[in-house]
Amino acid sequence: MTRVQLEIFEGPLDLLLHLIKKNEVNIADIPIAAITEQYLATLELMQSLNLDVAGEFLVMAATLIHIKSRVLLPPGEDEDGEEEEGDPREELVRRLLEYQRFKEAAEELEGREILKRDVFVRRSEVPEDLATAGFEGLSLFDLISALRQVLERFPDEGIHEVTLERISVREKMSSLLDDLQRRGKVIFQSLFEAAASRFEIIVTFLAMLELAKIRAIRVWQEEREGPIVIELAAPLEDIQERMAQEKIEGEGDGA
Amino acid sequence: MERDRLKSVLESLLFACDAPLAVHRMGEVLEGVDKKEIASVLQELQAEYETSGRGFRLVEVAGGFQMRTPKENAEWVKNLFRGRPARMSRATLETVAIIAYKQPITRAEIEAIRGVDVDGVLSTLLERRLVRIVARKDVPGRPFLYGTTTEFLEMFNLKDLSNLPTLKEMEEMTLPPSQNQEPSGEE
Amino acid sequence: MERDRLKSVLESLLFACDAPLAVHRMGEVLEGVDKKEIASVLQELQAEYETSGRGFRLVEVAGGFQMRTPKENAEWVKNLFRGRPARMSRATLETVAIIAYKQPITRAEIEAIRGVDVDGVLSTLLERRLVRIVARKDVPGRPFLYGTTTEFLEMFNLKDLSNLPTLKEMEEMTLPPSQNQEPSGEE
Repeated sequence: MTRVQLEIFEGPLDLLLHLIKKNEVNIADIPIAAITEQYLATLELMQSLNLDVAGEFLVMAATLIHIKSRVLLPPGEDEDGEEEEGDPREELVRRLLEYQRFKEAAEELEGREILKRDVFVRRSEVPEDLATAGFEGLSLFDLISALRQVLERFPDEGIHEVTLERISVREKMSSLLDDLQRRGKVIFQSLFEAAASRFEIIVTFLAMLELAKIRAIRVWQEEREGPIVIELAAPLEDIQERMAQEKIEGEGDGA
Repeated sequence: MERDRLKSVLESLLFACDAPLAVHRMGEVLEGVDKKEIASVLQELQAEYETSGRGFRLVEVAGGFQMRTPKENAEWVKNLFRGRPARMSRATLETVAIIAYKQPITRAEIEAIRGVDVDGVLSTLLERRLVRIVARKDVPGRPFLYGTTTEFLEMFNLKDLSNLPTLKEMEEMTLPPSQNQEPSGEE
Repeated sequence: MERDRLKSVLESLLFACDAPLAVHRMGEVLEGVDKKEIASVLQELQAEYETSGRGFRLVEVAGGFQMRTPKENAEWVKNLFRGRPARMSRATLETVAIIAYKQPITRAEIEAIRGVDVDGVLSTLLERRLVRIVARKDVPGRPFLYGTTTEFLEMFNLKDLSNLPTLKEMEEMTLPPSQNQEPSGEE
């Protein structure tokens, strides 16, 4: 079969595996020069066909060229003249083998009897008046997509909120820290008492999430139904340093 | 198509379809098969289920045929459903999501966000202990403020509230594939 | 309960329930009936459906038993539902395979294995409920950890996760040796 056909590659590793297979060579012993050349040629072909060549393909091209240059050097020396141990292809080989395992696992999964493709079940609804045992298991994803839908129904408010957050999450973080420094432990709910609007509640909430994320605060409950308590998790100076390094949610990425 | 094969296929169709299936629809699906033959196989199935005391019957109803459990097994089937959890309605899910993110929050505030009243939904949530009253708000009328419970955390597999996705994570997870080149270099 | 009666009732339960039904759940519904007897009736039904070429089979999947149409009738049932085959892209399959074998796993870890970003794929998987967020990883940034769901087991006809095909060892996977001229660093 000599049909000319450009396969859709799932990524640079997929393309490399394809080339290795086509050349009938061993993954563990890749002829790096030849494979690099074919890899680059394929990228060129993809580009000439106006296919979107993702950044990962270009990163891999650079990696291949680098490995090639090292393989060509006499053993025991790399371009900096430093002692370098092992085969320069080793890391790439490891990644290829790992990717190949999952590619094969995916193929095996696809070969199984797949629901709604090969086999079908009966759909049935539980009569509502009979269902009494609480709610069916839900995922976090269900929860947040529900919230997103609410926000989308109110586009104006959504935009407003986002703008506001960006302005003041960091400010709010600082004022929360001051508060905690002064008061020691604080009940979670009380953080919202002073909020003048629901926008401020969101900002406060986000600021708290940020602080928890950089481990500036500890959040816990003393008993199951008890209040949620918050306190500083580190000296204030350390936290301020961490904050200076941390990129804050939605800030400064120009998006 | 051989009769045995036809019987098996028809049985699959009747089984997979929860609504009554009209004979002409079966005819469409099995193009080329005579409707009379379909009807005769249906009769055969009907008799077979009846006499061999199967856990389902083939009933002619609402212009089509439908498999149903027999009346004498109704008690057990009801038992099965009785203990089963219900699917949370959209309204309930939205409301609990709003409470989770904006707690403590009053009913009026929830309604302002959802644009509809949440009376029934809120009492369901309180009943199922996913939401509780945490305080009263210091404004005229002193309305209740609602917040989520430990049961809420359990239900959504969260260690604590700080484990809720941030708005940004939420966007990443629910938006159609975007073109942003996120560095994938954590850990 | 007589065995014939038990058989009919169990068949009704299996027929009425769309999710896989665990033996212990059947035991609950049929209080007083020995689980061993339930299991033996299930085996009988399983064999019966198989040998008599019925339009459904009894399959052990996702921790329970479920009635499903046999593969050889897939074409016709698909016709009934008028197309829209639930095709999964390779990207989706690869990603769900990685999650299944390496769970709990973060998005960055999945991306490291696949070599490409999995943004859109992950939300598709979450939406189809094949994958869920199980926790957050205790590293900077506290990324989500993903795992597979019961729906995943159902979709791929797996009894449980230990039922996944064994992953090949990396050493077994090298392709046939070649006569390449490159300097070889190992063996």
